[in-house]
Amino acid sequence: MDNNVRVIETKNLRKEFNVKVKRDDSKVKEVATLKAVDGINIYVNQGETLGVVGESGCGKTTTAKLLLGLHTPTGGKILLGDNDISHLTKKEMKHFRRRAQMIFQDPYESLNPRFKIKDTIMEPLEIHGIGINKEERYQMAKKILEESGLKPADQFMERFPHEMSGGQRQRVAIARALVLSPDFIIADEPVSMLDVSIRAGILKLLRNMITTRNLAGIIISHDISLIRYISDRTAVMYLGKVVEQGNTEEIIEKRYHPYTEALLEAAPNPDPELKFSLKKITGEAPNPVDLPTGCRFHPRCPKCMDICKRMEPREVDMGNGHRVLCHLYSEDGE
Amino acid sequence: MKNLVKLFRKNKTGVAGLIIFVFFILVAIFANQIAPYDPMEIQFFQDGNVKRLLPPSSEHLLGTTYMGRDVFSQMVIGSRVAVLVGVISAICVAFIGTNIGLIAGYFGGKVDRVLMGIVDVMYGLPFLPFALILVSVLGPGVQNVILAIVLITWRNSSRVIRSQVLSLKNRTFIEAAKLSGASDRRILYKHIAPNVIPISLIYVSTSMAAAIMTESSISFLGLGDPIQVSWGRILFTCYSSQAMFKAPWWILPPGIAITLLVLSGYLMGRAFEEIANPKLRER
Amino acid sequence: GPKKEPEALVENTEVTENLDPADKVPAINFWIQSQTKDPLRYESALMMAEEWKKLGFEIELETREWATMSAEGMKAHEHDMFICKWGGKPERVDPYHWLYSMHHSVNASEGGYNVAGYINPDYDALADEFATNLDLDARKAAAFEMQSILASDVPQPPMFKLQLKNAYNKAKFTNITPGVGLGVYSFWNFMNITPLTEDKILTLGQTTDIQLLNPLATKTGQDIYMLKNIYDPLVRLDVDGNVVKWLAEDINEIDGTHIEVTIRDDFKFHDGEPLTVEDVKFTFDFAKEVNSPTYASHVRIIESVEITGENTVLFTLTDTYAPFLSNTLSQCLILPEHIWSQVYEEKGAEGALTWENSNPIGSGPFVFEYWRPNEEFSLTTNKDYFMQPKIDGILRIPFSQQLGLVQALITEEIDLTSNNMKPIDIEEVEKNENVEIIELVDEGSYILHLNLRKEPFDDVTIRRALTLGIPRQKIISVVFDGGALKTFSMVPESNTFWYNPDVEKLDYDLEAARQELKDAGFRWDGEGKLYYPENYTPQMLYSE
Amino acid sequence: MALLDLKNLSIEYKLSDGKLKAVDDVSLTIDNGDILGLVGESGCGKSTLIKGIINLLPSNGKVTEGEVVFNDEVLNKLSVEDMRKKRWKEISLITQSAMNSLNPVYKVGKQIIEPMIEHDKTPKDEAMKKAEQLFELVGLEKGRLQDYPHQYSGGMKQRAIIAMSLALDPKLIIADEPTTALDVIVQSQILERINMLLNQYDGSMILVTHDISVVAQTCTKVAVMYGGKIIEYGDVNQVLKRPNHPYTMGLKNAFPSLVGDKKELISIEGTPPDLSKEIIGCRFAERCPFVQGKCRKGEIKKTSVKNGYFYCARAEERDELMKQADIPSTWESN
Amino acid sequence: MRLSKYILKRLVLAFLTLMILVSIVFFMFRVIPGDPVSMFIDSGLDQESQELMLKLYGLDKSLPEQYFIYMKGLFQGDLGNSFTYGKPVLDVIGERFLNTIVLTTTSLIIAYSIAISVGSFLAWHRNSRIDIIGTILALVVRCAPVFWTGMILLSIFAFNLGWLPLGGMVTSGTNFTSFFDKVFSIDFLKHLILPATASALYSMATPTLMMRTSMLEVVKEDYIELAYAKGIPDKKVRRKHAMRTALLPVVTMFAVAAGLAIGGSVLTETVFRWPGMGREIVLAVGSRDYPMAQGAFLFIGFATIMFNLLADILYAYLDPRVSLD
Ligand SMILES: Nc1ncnc2c1ncn2[C@@H]1O[C@H](COP(=O)(O)OP(=O)(O)OP(=O)(O)O)[C@@H](O)[C@H]1O
Ligand SMILES: Nc1ncnc2c1ncn2[C@@H]1O[C@H](COP(=O)(O)OP(=O)(O)OP(=O)(O)O)[C@@H](O)[C@H]1O
Ligand SMILES: [Mg+2]
Ligand SMILES: [Mg+2]
Ligand code: NI
Repeated sequence: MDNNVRVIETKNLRKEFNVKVKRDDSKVKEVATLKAVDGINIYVNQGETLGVVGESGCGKTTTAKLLLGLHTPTGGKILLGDNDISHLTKKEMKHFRRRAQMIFQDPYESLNPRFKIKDTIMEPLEIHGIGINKEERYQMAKKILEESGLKPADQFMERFPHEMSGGQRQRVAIARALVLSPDFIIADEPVSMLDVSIRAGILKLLRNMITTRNLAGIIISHDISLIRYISDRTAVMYLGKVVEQGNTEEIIEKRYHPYTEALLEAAPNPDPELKFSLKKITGEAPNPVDLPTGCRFHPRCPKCMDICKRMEPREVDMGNGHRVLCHLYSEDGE
Repeated sequence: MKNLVKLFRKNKTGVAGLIIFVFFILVAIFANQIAPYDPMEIQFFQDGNVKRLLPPSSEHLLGTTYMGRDVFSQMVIGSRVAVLVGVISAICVAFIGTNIGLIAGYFGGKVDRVLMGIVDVMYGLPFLPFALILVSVLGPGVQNVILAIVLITWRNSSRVIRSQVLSLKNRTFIEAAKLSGASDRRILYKHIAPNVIPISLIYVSTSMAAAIMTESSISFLGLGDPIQVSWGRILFTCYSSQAMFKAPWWILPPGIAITLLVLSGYLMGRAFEEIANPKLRER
Repeated sequence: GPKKEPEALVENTEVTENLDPADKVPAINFWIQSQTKDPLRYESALMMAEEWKKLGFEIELETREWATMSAEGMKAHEHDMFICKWGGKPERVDPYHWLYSMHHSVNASEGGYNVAGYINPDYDALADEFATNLDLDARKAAAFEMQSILASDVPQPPMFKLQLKNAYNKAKFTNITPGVGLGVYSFWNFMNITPLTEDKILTLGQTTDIQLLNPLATKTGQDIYMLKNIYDPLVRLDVDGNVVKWLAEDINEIDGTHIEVTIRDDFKFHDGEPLTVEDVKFTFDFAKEVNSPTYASHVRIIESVEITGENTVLFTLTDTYAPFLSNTLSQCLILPEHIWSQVYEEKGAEGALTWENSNPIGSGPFVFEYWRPNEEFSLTTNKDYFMQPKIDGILRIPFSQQLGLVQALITEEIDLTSNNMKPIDIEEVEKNENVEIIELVDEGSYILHLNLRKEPFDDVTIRRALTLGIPRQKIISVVFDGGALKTFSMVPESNTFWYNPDVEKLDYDLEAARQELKDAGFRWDGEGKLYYPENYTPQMLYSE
Repeated sequence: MALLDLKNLSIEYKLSDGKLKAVDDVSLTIDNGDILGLVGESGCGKSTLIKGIINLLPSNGKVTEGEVVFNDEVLNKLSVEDMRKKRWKEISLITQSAMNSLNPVYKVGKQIIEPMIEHDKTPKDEAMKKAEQLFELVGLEKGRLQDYPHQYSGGMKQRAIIAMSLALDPKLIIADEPTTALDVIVQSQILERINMLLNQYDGSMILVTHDISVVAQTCTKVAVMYGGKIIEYGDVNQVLKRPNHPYTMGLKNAFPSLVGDKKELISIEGTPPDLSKEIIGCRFAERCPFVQGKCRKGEIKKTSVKNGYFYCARAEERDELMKQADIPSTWESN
Repeated sequence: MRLSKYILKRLVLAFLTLMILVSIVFFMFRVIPGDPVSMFIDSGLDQESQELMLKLYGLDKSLPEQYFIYMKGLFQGDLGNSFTYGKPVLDVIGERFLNTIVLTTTSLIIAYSIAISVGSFLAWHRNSRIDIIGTILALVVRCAPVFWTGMILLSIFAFNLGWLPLGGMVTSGTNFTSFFDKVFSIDFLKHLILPATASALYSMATPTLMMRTSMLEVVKEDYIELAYAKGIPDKKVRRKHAMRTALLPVVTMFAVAAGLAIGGSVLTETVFRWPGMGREIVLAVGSRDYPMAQGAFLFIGFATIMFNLLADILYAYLDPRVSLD
């Protein structure tokens, strides 16, 4: 296993949405620009999992969709191997589809309610003309379902999604994502809608699939404690920016960025003896339409300095690929 | 589909609507066999006098008109126009509306703006007056009435279908299909369309009701085809002859029939609405 | 069962085998009118079609709205056949309209009154004689001859005349004097009707309202009837349609194209200004000047109007026009120059035509008081008039529907109506025994318009067969509820002077029709459909 | 004397084709100052139970057995009007998803003073003053009282509802999943606020959640609910440190933790029982790795422990089971 | 301000829409066979008179020219002259429009006040027998053609019982000094009862069902549960929380329905011979009185569009969540 083959990498990736917002008491909406993803640089290597954490609305899903070509970037590059995939023709796009797949958050939403399970799984094969006939595709679908833990597969092939539990559906979703043998997959909050008692099963399955098939994986979650269990590397996002990224255990241990620290401290622990001791991080994340000046975390930052209000920080490498976006660590900081 | 049938069967009023509808369809199909007389034939007594305004009797189940025509036969034959207008316009409206809604909603952008611009203008059109002018332009006749109805009413369904498509196209299973490499066409017609069918069906049923109502209104205003017997025209004839006040057997049946058939459309529409919108189901 | 296919009377016809399909008499496209305007025409058409099918004609019924039918048929002459009802109007008492306008070949082109496209040089000669000869007897002779020709040639057979039933309150008014063409709304009735009670205002009920009071641009009969009470023409037609001098004191027909008229000097406009020859000359000049659509057909013939004396004017015509007095002078109402010239100055020609004339000033026996659209129209008696009506004024009320009007008769809210009372109305009206029904024969008639420009109507046998196939009696009793008369001549029977009682009467007789067809060599196939004779050549007379 | 005493409470819903026993023979006591955490998977009957307490069940729901004793009064025997007077005054209920609990067409302030006016006939301006104090207490600016709910963020709405629940100084506050929809940071802020307030008031609380981490951080007592029954009940430390019921054991190991070694997470495969069908024996049997024949027979006896109880057929072997439960492979599906 | 900008934008759009509408109607009329004067041939308007008449109404000009003239007039507030009435269309329509407005507002107010209370009542007693019967009744009433209901009302109350007049707006022959004098007279009210009832019956069903549905939806909302939890009495919950919110779509519907009702007045006005705009359209179409029909269309279209705009603005003001865009 070669850990250093980059499968996918972004360079200053940006995505802006034009949204209609309502300000003050006005009854009429205005058009504004929302910087959902604002210049991020992340990468994933073969056989490796990158965890992406952050609060709701920080741009995790947007990043995922950018990587998969579901959104067109406003700026920056996405490199799959050596190819920039940010602007593909229709045909190239279809080809690209085989290489990148996604698992969505809501297992109740991600399967077409009017498709049987077999239809759902066989559809990608049919579109890409894989397998010589229906029968062969059926067998392929059966195999991948069993691999995904739905045994015996025959029992599930003819079912409709509403006849299955959430965990089972999520397995179907994984099977569908993998049936095309992609190079990398992204799982966007794959377990947040599921009961805690069955989460581990799904996560393990994902992890196994990534390692055994030697894929590049990105797993998105808002729960940092969960990320710890599945990802090799972690990127912490805040309002469209990756504020800290690096080896997962190292991030948990070192927690350079004040936001990472807050996130880690706020996470509750199942052990009643370890009550949380929240450093005073105040308020909530601001509306991404009205971003604060300078460092976008500064209004909530307990360690906020003057410069933070004026200037956007630059990324600083703390060694071992651990990078932080904070004035505390930049040379021009103090 | 099986689900649909099952859900429909659970809906008592929906089934009632279906029964009424099927009843009228059967009447329309076998109209010639059921109607005892030619609806336009003037009936005479032995002595050569016209059977004007006879109350119901065993010979004339619903009595006769001022011109001595058999009301029952007119009712039976008239069902053909109602059913024809209803069914054909409903299908056309749903077909056009659904497709326009699908296309506008799915492709968005300029296509959407143009199509919805047209719809907006259409919404400014006062329905009945415009239908009147259209029929005037096209000339009286069932096919023209249908055309007029279709030309105007597709606006309703297309707008709703569009908004439905807008929300559907952001549903994750559509994104998943996109990720599988599915083409726009495939997504539109294999993934999205089946999901708007219940809504289309609402419009099939309610457009049917609306079309029947419109046809009878246009006929009532005297712009229907006078050669074709229709319920609206029976009422028109009844209204224009001073006799309407004296012959309840003449005035009541067409109204009741229109009401029932229109009602059947709405009842079925409601059933589909409940299927399309599970939130309503518990009611 | 209802599947009643129109059975052609195969039993009575000889069937010819192996007919050439090309010989088949083309199907006839019968425009029937949607019921909105006049259900009677529609019902009649259905019954006629039934009978014609029995003769072997193929009839396709096609529905038109009245406006469409009028434009495409009456005006553009694109029809096969349709039914129209022509109104009886006082200026049609002289049968110029019926006999000349409607049948002379000069009127056969698009827009002309010869809707049928009837072209008959013999007839044209008679018509010219009728139009230009000033000798009444000569004209009458021509008219009789023309009626005979039309009744046998049937280019557009007249079929029915309505028997109008009007109602008035006999307890309140007496001395009803219906006039030809106008019935109870004739000028003479308003002059003669006599109140029996203290209520001396005659209240009229009608289901339509007055539309426009501008005599130059009005187009509906109702408006004109009322304007005739406010304004005066030079001559008026009496109850029988004869010309009587009115504003004119003396008329000197110098020759066919020169007529000198002396006017009375005791006429005053309602604003006190005297009516002079200047006003007379002005009226005719003005109508031409502004292109008044209402006056146009009357003043077209006039070349000039000159004032030749204190009270005399000389009309010079472009051509001899026999009905000049009865059609032109009786219809042109004299307008006050001092008012209309001012309007002209301010608004120009078009402005004068679209001017509302909301307070019409005339010289007639009744003075305009007020008009509130949809509510009331009121006239009072002109106390200065040389001849005094017996009533103090006229109040005209528009009703929204016949039934309302009927009830107003019963409650004595109205005294008189010219609306036709149907049997079902009469049943109601009889609730008040003061309401009296008067019967009148409508001067207008229902005419079946054929188009002689097209096959098969170019063939006189076909036309006669069709005419013989009209079940007149049945239609009258079923459709008209008995309220109509058969008519065979273009000139109404009631017009005793002009009517020729001896015309051929092609009344319903299928046997005769079949016989005539057979005699002419027409043939029938096994289904009873009609075929042309062998080697038949069309007889198109018409060419534009 | 307990503040609230639930005695053998059972609640059923009438369905179009039968019935659904959502709460089955539940007994609990809450004393002054207690914070009870009610945990369980989705659909296990948590919300039903608390609605049963203040008689707020939907029209097809009914308490079929048992009593709710509050301050020596049997609540489920009270008339509708008497019950109404108790609501909010003595027990306030923060319903699930505060996001939608505020009426969108009224200003928040108006909604907060509504119960004060209704129950205590407090004059409006006085009530408004109180509302301002409450807002301060939960960390909201008082100016925001004049805003409409849609102008609030999720966290702010939650705070506003908490402020509202305190309006009449109730003896018991019931909060149904008050933080589920929120981000961790906001969640920790709010939980802290609740803790602080309860300390000040000496009030009692029932906190409904599916997250035992939250319970561990906030509560003094915990009741673990499964399939309509409370299968284990006791002090937080006791239950979470040394669980007695296999389900609790599993659940504890299913939660990721940021602290300590990275243990393998376990997953309890399978789905909870269908409550509309009759259940014989232990309702966890289907998913329990320790299931034996006796688990599926007859009624499972209640085993009382200090300050609590649990229901397990293999109660005596609990130490042995716990050891096994800590080994992940135990939970892997057969 | 921003709202005014929004309204301005909508007005511009409305204006464009109207122009398109008018153009469509303009050209449609010219396509219909028949012109306003050919109808008078039989009553004596001969060819020359017809041509003069056409010229008088500007119909002898080419189509684009006519269109240009009409549009130019439109911008100067001149809708042309009615062929039938021989006076400016505006003069005739103004009054007809008021008549229509009086009828539709009355019937809508009746309809909506009944609908709101009945609808919420039914929802509150959902699935009870009264709810089922009420719902079905509402559906049936909605499906009955308004002209038929009208005919039956006339037959019963006007003809057979004789309590109310047979149609029209005032008793023929009564005089009123002003429009308001007329509208507030007993006679007028008597004439108003039947048409208002007929169209109220017809327009009542939709809001009733809508109110019921809306209420049922609202009743499931969490804030209703919270209101109960707060100890608010049932009646207050229904009135202050449920009805207030449930009303929103219904009130919006009112504005839309008003626009629709004006267009739909054709039937009621025909049956009851109410001298309003709808009846005028039928007459004008029949007599090919283009300027009149175009004018009436313009008015109705204008009303429809304005009511739609009103509905949007109203909704945004009643529901603080909604904003305009
Ligand atoms: N299609 C879109 N149009 C407009 N704005 C969007 C769109 N998609 C996302 N956004 C906005 O972009 C920002 C980032 O959204 P995104 O869904 O990526 O966040 P997230 O981190 O995935 O949040 P969550 O945890 O809630 O899923 C949000 O403010 C969101 O409102
Ligand atoms: N009104 C109702 N009618 C019928 N069944 C109901 C009703 N409300 C809830 N249920 C059923 O009762 C059971 C318990 O529901 P409840 O809402 O109490 O669960 P919960 O523990 O609160 O779940 P969650 O964590 O999802 O809120 C579920 O199976 C649910 O489907
Ligand atoms: Mg997301
Ligand atoms: Mg719950
Ligand atoms: Ni900083």
